[in-house]
Amino acid sequence: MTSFTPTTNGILDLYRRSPLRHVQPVVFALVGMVIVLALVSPRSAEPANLINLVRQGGPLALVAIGQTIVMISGGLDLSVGSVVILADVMAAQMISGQEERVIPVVLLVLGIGALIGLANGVLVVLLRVTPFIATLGMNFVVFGAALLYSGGAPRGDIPPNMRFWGNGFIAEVIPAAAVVLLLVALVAWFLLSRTTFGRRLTAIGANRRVAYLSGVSVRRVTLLAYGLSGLLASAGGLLLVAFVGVGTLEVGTDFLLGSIAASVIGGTPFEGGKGTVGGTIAGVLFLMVLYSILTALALPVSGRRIAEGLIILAAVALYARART
Amino acid sequence: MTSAPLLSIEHISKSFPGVRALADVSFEVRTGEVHALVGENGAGKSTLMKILAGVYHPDSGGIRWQGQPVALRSPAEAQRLGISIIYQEFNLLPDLTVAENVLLNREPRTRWGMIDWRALNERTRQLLGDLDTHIDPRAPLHDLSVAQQQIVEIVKALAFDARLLIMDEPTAALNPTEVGHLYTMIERLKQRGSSVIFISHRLDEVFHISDTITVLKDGQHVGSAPASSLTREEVVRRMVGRQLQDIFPARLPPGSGEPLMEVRGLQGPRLRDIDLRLHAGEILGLAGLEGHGQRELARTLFGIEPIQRGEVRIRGQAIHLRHPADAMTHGVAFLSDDRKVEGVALTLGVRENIGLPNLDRFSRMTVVQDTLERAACRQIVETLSVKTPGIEQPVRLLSGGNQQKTVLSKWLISEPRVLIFVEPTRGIDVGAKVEIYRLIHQLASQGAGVLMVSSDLLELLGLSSRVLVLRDGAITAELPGATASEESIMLAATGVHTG
Amino acid sequence: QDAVEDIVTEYSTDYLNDETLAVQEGEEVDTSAFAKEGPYTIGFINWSTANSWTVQIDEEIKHEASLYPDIEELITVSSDGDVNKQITQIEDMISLGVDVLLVIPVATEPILPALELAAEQGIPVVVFASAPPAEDSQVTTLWADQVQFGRLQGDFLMEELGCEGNIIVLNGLAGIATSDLRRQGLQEAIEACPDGGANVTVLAEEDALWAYDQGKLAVERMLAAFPEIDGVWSQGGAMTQGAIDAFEAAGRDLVPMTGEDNNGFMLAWQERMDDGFTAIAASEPTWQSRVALQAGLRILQGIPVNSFYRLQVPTITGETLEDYVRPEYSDAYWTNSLLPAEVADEIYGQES
Amino acid sequence: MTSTPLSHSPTTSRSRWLKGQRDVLLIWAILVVLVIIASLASDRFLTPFNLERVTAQLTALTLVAIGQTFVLLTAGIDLSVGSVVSLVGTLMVGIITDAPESWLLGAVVALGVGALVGLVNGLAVTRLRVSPFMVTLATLSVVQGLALLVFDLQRDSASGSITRAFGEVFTGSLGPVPIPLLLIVVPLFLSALVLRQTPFGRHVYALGSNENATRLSGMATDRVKLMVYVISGVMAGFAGLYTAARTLSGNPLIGESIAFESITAVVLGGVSLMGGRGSILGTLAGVLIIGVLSNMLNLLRVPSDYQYVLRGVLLVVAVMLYARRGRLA
Ligand SMILES: Nc1ncnc2c1ncn2[C@@H]1O[C@H](COP(=O)(O)OP(=O)(O)OP(=O)(O)O)[C@@H](O)[C@H]1O
Ligand SMILES: Nc1ncnc2c1ncn2[C@@H]1O[C@H](COP(=O)(O)OP(=O)(O)OP(=O)(O)O)[C@@H](O)[C@H]1O
Ligand SMILES: [Mg+2]
Ligand SMILES: [Mg+2]
Repeated sequence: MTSFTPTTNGILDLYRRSPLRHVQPVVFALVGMVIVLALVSPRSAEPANLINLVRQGGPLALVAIGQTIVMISGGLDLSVGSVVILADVMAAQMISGQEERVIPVVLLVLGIGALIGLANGVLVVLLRVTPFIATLGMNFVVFGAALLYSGGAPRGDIPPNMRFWGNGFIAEVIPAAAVVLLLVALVAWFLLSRTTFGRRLTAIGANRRVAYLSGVSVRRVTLLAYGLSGLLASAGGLLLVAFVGVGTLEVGTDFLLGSIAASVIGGTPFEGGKGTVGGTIAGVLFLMVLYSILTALALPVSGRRIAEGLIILAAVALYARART
Repeated sequence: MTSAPLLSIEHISKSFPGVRALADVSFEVRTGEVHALVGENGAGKSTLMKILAGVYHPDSGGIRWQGQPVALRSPAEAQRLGISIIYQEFNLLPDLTVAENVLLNREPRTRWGMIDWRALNERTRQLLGDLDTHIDPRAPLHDLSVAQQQIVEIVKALAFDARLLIMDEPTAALNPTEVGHLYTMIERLKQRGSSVIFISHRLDEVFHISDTITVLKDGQHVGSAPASSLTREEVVRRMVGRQLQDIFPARLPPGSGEPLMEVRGLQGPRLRDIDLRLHAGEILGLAGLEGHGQRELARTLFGIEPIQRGEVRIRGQAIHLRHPADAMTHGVAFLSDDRKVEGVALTLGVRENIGLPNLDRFSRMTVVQDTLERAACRQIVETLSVKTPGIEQPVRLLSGGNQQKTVLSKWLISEPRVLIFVEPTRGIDVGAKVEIYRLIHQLASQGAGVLMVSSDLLELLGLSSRVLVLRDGAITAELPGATASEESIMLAATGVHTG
Repeated sequence: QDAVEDIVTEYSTDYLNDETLAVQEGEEVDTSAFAKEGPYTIGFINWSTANSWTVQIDEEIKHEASLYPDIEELITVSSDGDVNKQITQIEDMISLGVDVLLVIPVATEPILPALELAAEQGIPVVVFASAPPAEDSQVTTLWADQVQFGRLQGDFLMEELGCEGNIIVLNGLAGIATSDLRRQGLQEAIEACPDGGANVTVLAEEDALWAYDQGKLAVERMLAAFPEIDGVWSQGGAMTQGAIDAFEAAGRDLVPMTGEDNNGFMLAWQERMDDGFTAIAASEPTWQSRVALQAGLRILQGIPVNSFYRLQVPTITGETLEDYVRPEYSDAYWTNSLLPAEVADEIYGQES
Repeated sequence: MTSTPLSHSPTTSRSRWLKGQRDVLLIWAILVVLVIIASLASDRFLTPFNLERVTAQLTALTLVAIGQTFVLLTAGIDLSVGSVVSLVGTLMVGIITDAPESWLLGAVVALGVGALVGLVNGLAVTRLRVSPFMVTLATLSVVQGLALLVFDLQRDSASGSITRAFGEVFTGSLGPVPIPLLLIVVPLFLSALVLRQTPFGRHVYALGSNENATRLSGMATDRVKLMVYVISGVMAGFAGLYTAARTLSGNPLIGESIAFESITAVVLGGVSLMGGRGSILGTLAGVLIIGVLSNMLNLLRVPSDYQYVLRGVLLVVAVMLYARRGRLA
């Protein structure tokens, strides 16, 4: 059953009839933000700088894609922040500047991330702990593990061949990190929109019971979703450490809130049942453009926070209208 | 009858993106009459009713209430006028109690502004008692069966002193006894001078209760006439636009030989020692009073409810049923009676819903083959004439009957060997029913076995090769379909002769 | 007091009264009321642990504590930069009945009532690092002046720029005393310019949480928005290193920058010195936790301490860089340290 | 007909009540077990001083969690409460002086600011139809900015701290009863009363249970929604006032962690993020578990890194014990 029809509104109606209605609203928000950026600081909106935003958002985008996958199933992964840190610390310490260790360590760290994700999944699916608590608990455990592993003092650094993927440019213009993101995004997009897994995942979020009664193995799919989120969070951590160059527990980026916000801005509701990789990446870019606008405004911190809130509210309010 | 119109619907039109739901509809409902509204699935009945309830706003046209034009901007405004509605889809709150649901927003209060629980429960008990049901007002709603929820919906609407009571398919989930009580209530309302708009796809009910019948077709008003001046055939012809021949296809004979599915000594939480054999090519009806184990049996055979003892064999092979997927690998399909909760994922599209149980067939190495899926969906949507602007339309935007057709579609194309159908034609119009019966029949004659639970005894009697009757979780009788009758089924179901 | 009975001088070097480290200020406090026999249980509340500086603070105090047979237990907890959590921890430490409480405040004012409660329960408190001293409610405070810290960085930058040009500012976190006070020091430095700083423009200012990733991202955005940046005033942590990398990644010439005695930054600095990169590092010494512990032990022995000690902060310049930077250690090392080599090697030694 | 087909599951009202309370009973049982473990493991745990401190530590969280319960019951979320706590604290520094009337003014401002933020949240959620997560994330930022602004202005004007006498109003005791305990018990009782016994309270559950159905039954759902955000804001304002009194100061970051912690407490207490289920009694247990857990780990002298691990494990184990079947979201 539907809710009330909104009162008719010329422009909105036009929009709803036009082919534009198939474009995700977040894209409009993103375009609007870029226009604002260009007004506030034309330099920042130059193509090279815009492309660079993709690189800046790379680690968060990887994490956010994982978060989206879990959110589509109706869950939540609060452990991503710690997984990023653990991946960062472990990679730096184990690679310790040695080029030839990069590949095995990257694989190992990805595996550990996936295992943490699967553990979340086991708690949620088999032991029926609500995702919020299960992944929050995991967040504490993994952070504690990162502290214990590094003794609080992370060491080691990342050799140039891996740093390239966080900092470098291919053909001098395309950030390597953007290529990583693009590849991961393509795979994730394919997984979500072309495979039976994606279809089942969406169905679980839309109506678990119907999915179950349609023969979907709710447990297996949910487990996999959490596993992927863990995997992608550790991938985000790896991209971050390639960017940072050394092991660090001090990651300033709020990967947890950022990943959820990007997903929500990108059209994944808390209830689950829908969501797209493209939307989430647009959500991440939205945040990156927002930060650029704030930087260009050169406000003091208090003013920055106020402006940040108002811009977010205005942007999401505008496109919430288009969506209803 | 000369009484003045209570309600005049004047030139109402309403469109949704891609769908013209109502086109210039006008008719009147007089004071104290029961006015039936009939039409195919998607004809616009519910849309019109939602306009009367203040949920939707017409694109054009208007409404007069006792001669005065009124604008119904919200459900609250409609309620204030005295319009009360039983929606086709339940609108109940699973986490609240029955009484809280019934008197939502109208809770009796104590002097201190607190809820007067005693009065709340007492009032609800009375209202329930009027329908001769014994649901505990304090029971949480999520504990109730679909039929019980339907009763709660009815009682909720009756709790208003409504001048106009709209009932959008109130009987779809009810058994004959309950329907009888509902008739009594409607009579009482009439006596009080209230009017009733009654929507149903069961024409016998329509003729039994209504004074006037209005037919809608494709959003247009076909006509309104006193019920006494119409015949069944005429109404059907106006609804469907053609003459319907036989509703039921030729009855399939009881099967023999090696059974397709065999159940031995099955014991479950609500089932006692069930033995049954389902043969290829037959339709096996399961009958009994609500709550006596038919639903449970059907669900158990699909792996939803636990099996405590006994065994299930398909084609002679004993199978483990722990999950619906186990049943599905053996070619079992299951259609639940709770469409909204267990049938469709409302936010997903028609294609996504139909595809869900069939993904393995539509995919190669887990990659879904769009063209395969689309083609299959389009075909079944056409066969069942699901009224939708496209196969990507979110199911929640379909009419109730078309949602049901979507659920049927997803199972019918799964090439099932055993179909377990619980209330398969709930809310489906006469025309489409015929088509569905034909399809079920066709599947059975091609070698599938069908197990059907239906509270619509006509349907059960019309289709079944054999009828098994359950009482208290045990099978008490097996009746040949050709000779079974309502009386013989009731006798087996209750153990006593009914008058 | 008889020095022989003082366990601080008996087992360790007395840093507390060392004019090169901690200058006595304030009044002498009579601690006889707190005097008790060992063995002692020391409670230490660190303001965070997910931060290489706080980790080294932990390591320094752990090492110092290990020197005294009279210390039975050193209980360390971290407040994660959360004032509320810190108040809870102070109260829990009181419940636990520690003999002396050492605290690095997340913020001073809000924890004062809790510290007062400690005093009421007869538990002496030593407050150090991160926040300016507040009166009462604690026995002694050790502090490296944070305004001075920022001032020192600011003066360097003003000199490099000749009090003229555009600078960008990287803060820690507004609302945290350390961050706010250092920023205040910069302001003073700017205003100390001959023209009152009229020719210095702060183009943009961001909180980057002392973290590398945030520092680098912030500077990248600033570089995109502002074509002319003449200097970077960074409070330190790993942010300055991020700023250097951001400049290089953008293909922009390095400009004078400020930072802290964090090994990662100092290594980066050293590498680029020959190319004309100039910088300065202030220091918030990690050894102060050892001094704080010594103050605590003195109090427990009834030996008077001063109500306030001003910690001496070295300024690391291009000339003195060599003496501090440790190429053999990881970036997480803080160079103004009193950790003995074998301990530091163990924790910070790089594999290769 | 002899059988009554529609009452085939004749549960008695008592067993039904027990079933309904199962989650709350279990979570309280877990709390009791935790308390027993804590008191066995540390002789400091059950001392009056410690219990009084734990109470004082949990007062602000309880107040915020009460408001958060209302919001979560409607399937919303309020991330802005922490900023409200911070903003109110910084405002109090300028307001609370020795003059008694300043206390009243302080209280009015505190609750007013909370109500205002709640109103903005509520209006944005109902009118702009933006998801509560995004709305309150935005107001979190705005209000945090305001707190920093106020804090900055104060530094320049050196308006001083909050008077001790005011602090004692909240932190002292009334006869033998510590005031923080009253500040926990009274709002708990009132909110439980509202949620259990008033039509408004039931409408909060109705809204979270099925918003569309609630709206179709003619209820002004937007008003209910608006109210829960206002309640949450007011409770946060109250918590800010209490925190200011407890710390005798204002700090622009002091509330930072309380939003997340309150959501944790409420979810731990059995409220579903999808709305409709849970109770104040459960929330209280959630708050207490968080408090006792942290107190216990501190009293057992567990170092920070191990504390993280243990806290995570214990949290999950606690919930595992009462996790119910079939609710994965
Ligand atoms: N035995 C059961 N009876 C009724 N409903 C069930 C049963 N088992 C699961 N469900 C319902 O199905 C949904 C998913 O169930 P569950 O988590 O068990 O996944 P699953 O598909 O059974 O996984 P697996 O393939 O690993 O068995 C839940 O909503 C749950 O209520
Ligand atoms: N909110 C909506 N958005 C888009 N289309 C809608 C919406 N509501 C109804 N429709 C369409 O309008 C048409 C009329 O639907 P309505 O629900 O009124 O049919 P109905 O006569 O009640 O059918 P049924 O017998 O199946 O209940 C259908 O085609 C339906 O898909
Ligand atoms: Mg309908
Ligand atoms: Mg299962």
